[in-house]
Amino acid sequence: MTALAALEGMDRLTSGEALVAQNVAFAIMAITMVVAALRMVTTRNVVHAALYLVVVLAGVAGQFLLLGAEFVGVTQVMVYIGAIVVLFLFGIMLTKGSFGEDDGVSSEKRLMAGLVGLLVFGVMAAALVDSFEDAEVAREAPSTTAEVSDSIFSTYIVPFEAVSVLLLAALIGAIVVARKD
Amino acid sequence: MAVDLLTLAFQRPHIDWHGIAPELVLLGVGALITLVDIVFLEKARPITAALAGLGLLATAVPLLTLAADGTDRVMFDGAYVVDEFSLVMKAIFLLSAYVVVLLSTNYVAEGDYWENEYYGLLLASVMGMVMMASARDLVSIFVALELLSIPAYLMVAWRKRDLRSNEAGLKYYLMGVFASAVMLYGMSLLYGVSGSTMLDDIGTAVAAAGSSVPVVTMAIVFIVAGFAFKVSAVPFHTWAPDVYEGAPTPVTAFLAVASKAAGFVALLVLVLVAFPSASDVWEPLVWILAAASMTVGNMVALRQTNVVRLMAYSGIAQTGFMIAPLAVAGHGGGSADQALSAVVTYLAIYAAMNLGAFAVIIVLARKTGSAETTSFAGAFHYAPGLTVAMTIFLFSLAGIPPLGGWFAKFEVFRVLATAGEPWGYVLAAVGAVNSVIALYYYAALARRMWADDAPDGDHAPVPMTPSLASALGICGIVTLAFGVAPQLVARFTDVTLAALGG
Amino acid sequence: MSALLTLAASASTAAHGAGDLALGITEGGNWFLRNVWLIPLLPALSFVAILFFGKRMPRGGSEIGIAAVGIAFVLALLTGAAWIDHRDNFHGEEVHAAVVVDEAHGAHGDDHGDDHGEGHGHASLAVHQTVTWFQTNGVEFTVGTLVDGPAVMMLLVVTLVSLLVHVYSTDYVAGDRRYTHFFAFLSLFSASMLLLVVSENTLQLLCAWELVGVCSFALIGHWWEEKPNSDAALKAFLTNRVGDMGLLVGVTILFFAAGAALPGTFGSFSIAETNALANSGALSHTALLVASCCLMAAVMSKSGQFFLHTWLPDAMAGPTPVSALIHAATMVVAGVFMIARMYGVFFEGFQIGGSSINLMAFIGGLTTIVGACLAFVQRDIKKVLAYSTISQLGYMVMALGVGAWTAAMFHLFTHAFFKACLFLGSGSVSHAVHSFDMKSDMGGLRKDMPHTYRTFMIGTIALAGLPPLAGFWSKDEILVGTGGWGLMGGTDANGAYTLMLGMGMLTAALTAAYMTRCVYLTFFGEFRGHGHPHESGPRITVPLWILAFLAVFAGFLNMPKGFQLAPKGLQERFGHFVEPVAGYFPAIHHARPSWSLAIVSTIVVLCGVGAAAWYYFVKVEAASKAAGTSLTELPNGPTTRWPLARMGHTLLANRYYLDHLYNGVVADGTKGPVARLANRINQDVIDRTVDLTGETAVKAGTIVYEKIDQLVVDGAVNASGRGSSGAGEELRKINSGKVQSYAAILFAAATVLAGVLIVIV
Amino acid sequence: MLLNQFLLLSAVLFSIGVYGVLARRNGVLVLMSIELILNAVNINLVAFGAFRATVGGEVFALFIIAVAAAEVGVGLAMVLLMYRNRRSIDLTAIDQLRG
Repeated sequence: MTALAALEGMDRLTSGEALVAQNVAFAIMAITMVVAALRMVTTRNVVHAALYLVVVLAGVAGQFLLLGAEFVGVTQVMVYIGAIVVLFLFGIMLTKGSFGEDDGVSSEKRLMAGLVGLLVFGVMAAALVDSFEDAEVAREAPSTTAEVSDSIFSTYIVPFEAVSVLLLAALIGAIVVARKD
Repeated sequence: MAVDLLTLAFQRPHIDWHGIAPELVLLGVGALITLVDIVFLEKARPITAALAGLGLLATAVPLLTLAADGTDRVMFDGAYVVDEFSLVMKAIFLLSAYVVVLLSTNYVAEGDYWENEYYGLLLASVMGMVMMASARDLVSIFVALELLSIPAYLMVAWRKRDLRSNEAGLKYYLMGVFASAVMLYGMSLLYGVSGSTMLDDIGTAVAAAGSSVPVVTMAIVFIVAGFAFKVSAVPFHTWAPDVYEGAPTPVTAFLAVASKAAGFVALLVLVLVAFPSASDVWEPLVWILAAASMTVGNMVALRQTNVVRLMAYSGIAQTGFMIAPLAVAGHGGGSADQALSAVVTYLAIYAAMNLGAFAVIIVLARKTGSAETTSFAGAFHYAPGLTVAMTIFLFSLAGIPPLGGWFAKFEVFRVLATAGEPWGYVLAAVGAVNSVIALYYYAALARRMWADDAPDGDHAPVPMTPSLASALGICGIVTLAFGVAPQLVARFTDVTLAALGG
Repeated sequence: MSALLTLAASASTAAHGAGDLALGITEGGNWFLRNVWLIPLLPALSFVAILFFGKRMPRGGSEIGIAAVGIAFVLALLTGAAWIDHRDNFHGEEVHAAVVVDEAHGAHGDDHGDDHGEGHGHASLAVHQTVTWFQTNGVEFTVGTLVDGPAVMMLLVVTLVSLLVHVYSTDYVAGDRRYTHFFAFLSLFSASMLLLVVSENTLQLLCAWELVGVCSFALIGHWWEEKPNSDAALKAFLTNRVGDMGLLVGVTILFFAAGAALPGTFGSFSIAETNALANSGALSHTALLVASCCLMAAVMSKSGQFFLHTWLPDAMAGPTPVSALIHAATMVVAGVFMIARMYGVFFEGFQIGGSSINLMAFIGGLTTIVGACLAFVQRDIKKVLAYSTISQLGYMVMALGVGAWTAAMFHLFTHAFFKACLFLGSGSVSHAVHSFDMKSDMGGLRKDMPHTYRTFMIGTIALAGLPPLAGFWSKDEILVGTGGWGLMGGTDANGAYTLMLGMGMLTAALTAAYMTRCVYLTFFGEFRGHGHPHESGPRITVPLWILAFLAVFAGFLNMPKGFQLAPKGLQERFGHFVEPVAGYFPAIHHARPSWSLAIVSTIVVLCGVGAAAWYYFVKVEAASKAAGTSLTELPNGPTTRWPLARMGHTLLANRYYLDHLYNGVVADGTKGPVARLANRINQDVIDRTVDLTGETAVKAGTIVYEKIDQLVVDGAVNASGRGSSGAGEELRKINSGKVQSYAAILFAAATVLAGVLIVIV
Repeated sequence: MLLNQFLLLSAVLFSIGVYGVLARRNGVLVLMSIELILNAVNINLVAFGAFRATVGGEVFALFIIAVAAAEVGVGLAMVLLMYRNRRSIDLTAIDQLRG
């Protein structure tokens, strides 16, 4: 059951209630994500950071569902939260002791990072607001998994096959590099 | 739901097997090497290099048949295109990769590094490049970029016990991922503007949107920045010297030539197919990158004491030259075609002369165990042939006729001068000044090899192997031939992009 | 380009219709003229052969080089004979090019041949042969040969001097560890220069030009074990590169300028076409001026014109035969030859015919004086000759700048012989004394080395320009050509370049003076070096005598018209055969020779010789005798500040000597008050004047040398190097090694660029 | 829903990711910050996909997820290699190669 399916019967996606509900959902998730992301990049505890990352990733999956991209949302949960975060946790455990819990960052460096971050956001926000003003996301129906897969296996067949080579190469290479010998 | 499935019944895409034959052959060779490795383990080591080299040459066979066939093939709704341009670029990738295999053969075997996997990764990376040459949609370009980059990150760190190699690998990886993140953000905006990932559609949408849409500008800048990283253009060049220095030298050669060429392919295709109408954005952008790359690259190269770092900064400066024609490619009248063939010409010649220089560096560093310029001193006394070869490559890089590099620079200047734009002239002037500066450090290195005394008076002959000798031979002959008879290269590089409609 | 030529070639010779330009070239001609490419090919092949087989040959490859250059010389002779026949008797088809007709200039080009009519007979069609080199984007690039008077003259000079240098070198560098390598590059050097001389288009010229530069790099740095040598080689190379960029830009400008005037193509490298277009007025004056300035930069670096000349004296670090080759026949005259080749462009670009000063004439004039002053203060015999070359090249450039084309070429021709003779002579001397330092290691060599001494003296007199040796005729022609001498028949030149005449006169005096000094220090006085010098072997002296012979007689090839002592048939033979009378050559005026100028200039030279001789042969000699050792200058001489105490003594010594002179020469002859008066004038006026002049000249020379030459010019070259390298040091700090700083640069740069472009687009 | 609300959210995440990448010394944390950036891109793509009603954006996002997995694997391998050789994953400490 997805969030969108729950709204079925409410005159698809354009009815007033649906919009309010969606916007509320968006706001809650967005605020959670931003706070979690900020905590992630500032917390001193590496494991906590990984957990905050999970929150952000889950929020992203939620946004995908809100946008009607069910398959991507599910993949997001499975790949990111199921696999990648676990990889990170392994990484944290294997490198434990190098930092302990403290990631002391000089204020100078933080200032530089902050300024660059603000600069990036400023330019992006200015461009986006100027270009898309108050365009609405008005999707008639959520995309189906069938559409996505059809297009992967026809138009995008070459990159799809290439990704398989890529994963294999990354796997082999990562093993060689990471193993003890 | 059943009804839905019926209406959406999957249509098996038409596949032009001939068109993707090079990729398939390469895939087959890669799989073969992996299998040989799994089955024979250590016993396979002596043959993998040969296998990889032969595989690369075998891949050139379908390229020849495709070239003989001569038709432009547009596949998968326009996502994948085989045209003159892509064939020539694929040939450049395969040949440079072949030379890199020749350079690697002894290096990897003697260093006791993981050998079978090394060639597997190399082939995977080449596959990404070959794919890049044909990719005409954002997803394919992105995947090709990652396919060529990720194995390269790993190969840079291949000397596992060496801290410098580790450091280089990590830096390259991080910078590469940051750059592709920036590029992806730009791609997402392009998709948002056009609703399609196909470059053709994007081109139409960008033209329709007009040039003053801020997101389009930002998308172009971010995408160009992502590939400017790949080609190591200033200010996205910072990684190059460190990575070049730390990486195993054959991998450095690979990055400096093949990987850079792949970045240029993507840059050319994107700029000329996806945003031809937004030239008021990318022309100044490319202008800045070109002028900055030439100047910064050369200035810093003057101060280098390590030959590999020197080559890195020289490569940055060369990037400036290569990218320069694009700065005047956007005002119709065949200017795009002219710029395209100038860049391809430069890439082909650059591949030969730069690989040649790296070949000499590898051979000499094998003896001296160091890549400091001082350790190259007096090479003439114990390796006169190598010194002559290096001098040829260095002077070719400097652009002295009648060596190949001269024709490359000539084409660039020609494009800049015929554009009839004041900024083109200014860029040509910047280039001219820079080519004078550049000669200083090239000639200084050559002089050191000819004139100085060998450190510790060590005049023992240099160990040479057949593979290194053939690599040197190939590069030397090509460098000379392209300079003396430029029509050889001009015939092949007078290409057009199928999607350009030219 | 050549497609155009062939297309236009079908037009008949008579067709001078609108939009049709006679180029003054023909595709026909004698076999030797059409196949002149063999001449550069031979030494080029010899280069390869020596590299590959030289070490295995009994004489280390030198025999290959000599054979190749020897055959090339014979071919050049045959080509010369063929040209003499062709010049007067060829009646083949002339090639025309179609041009874009411009109302303002259209007809201008056609009346061209008429200016030439006087004295030269009918037009001399250059023999033009091309093959396609490569084609790119619709432009066809050709290689080929353009054989005309100057080309044939240069072929002869280069092959002859090169042959002699080859022979000479077999002795001079005998036993050198890179003997074979030396001959290989000598061959390549000759081949490059020969290629340059016969180049049909500017691109080919550019390639040959670069090749010459690379070869000189290899040869100047031949003994690279010593750091100054390899530094000198690099300096030569880099300074030349500065000029090369000028050449590149100039050639490019001309390429497009010609393209605009020729229909159906966007550029032309053809020398004949470019010149013919420039002459016809079809090219914009601005383009020609800018191109001329760029090309001038190339000439300044290659031909050692002030202020890009500093590499040339340093280049003396190379083996002496190479210096001879560089200075007499190859490298440095390449710049002068290039001006002569592209004269149509320069003539229009600098408006040589008419104005009274232009960049080329001024630079030439300045260089000629600066070079001569600097030659005064050198200790190293080769450096004297090097600065002398700079000065003489300045003469040639000045001559070209004032429109005296033939005079410049003639001076190039004669200079090649006497300068080669002098260089090889200095080599012979240094061979004997193992040094180039005149002051500490030479002196009195005339007894030990009679052949070298005599040939060196001949070279010196020729260089100084005393009649009837070669230098006199060519120098005199240049002075006449300035058009600044209106007295008793002066003349009809392209303008009134009085300033240039003055510069030329001054240089004539200076040249005579410094050469006298050089001869004195080397061959007179007592030997100051170590060991017992003796004469060099025949492989060195025979080339010296051949060159000395030419230094004496080469001048007669172009005796001025109206010179009553010579048969009419011998007057202006050189000018007749060398100067083109064709569409690609501008209509220049020829100054009338003037007896009065010849006499005045000879007197000026004699004054220069006299002043220096007085100082060295008279005063220094006497001081030496007094001191009991061989001095090289007066102990209280102009270069040293004399302390008060010694002043009296020196004064006495001087007076003593002058008294002696007076008694022997003047007083004994005249006696009485006249003699007394003469004595007073002698002591008080002439002596002081000589001293003062000498002092001033040397001081000025030293100041120029130390303050300007070494400090400013060299300093500027070095400082620009240091400057860019300092900037490099700063930029280098960007690469701090911290990956996150790199990342910050990446993100910030991308965003800032995006932001800026969003705002400005 | 406004398109821009998603895009701005994505921009915020992107910038926070940039901050993390630049400020954190711990290699693993930098890798995590990269994931923030990539997710920001994915939000963009999916939002545009919904806006334009084409599947391209979603497909692109899927590819990015797959490639990100490979990238993280490689990145962690590199960090582990560094950890093994120098017992530290402090990115500010690696500056042997410079100039």
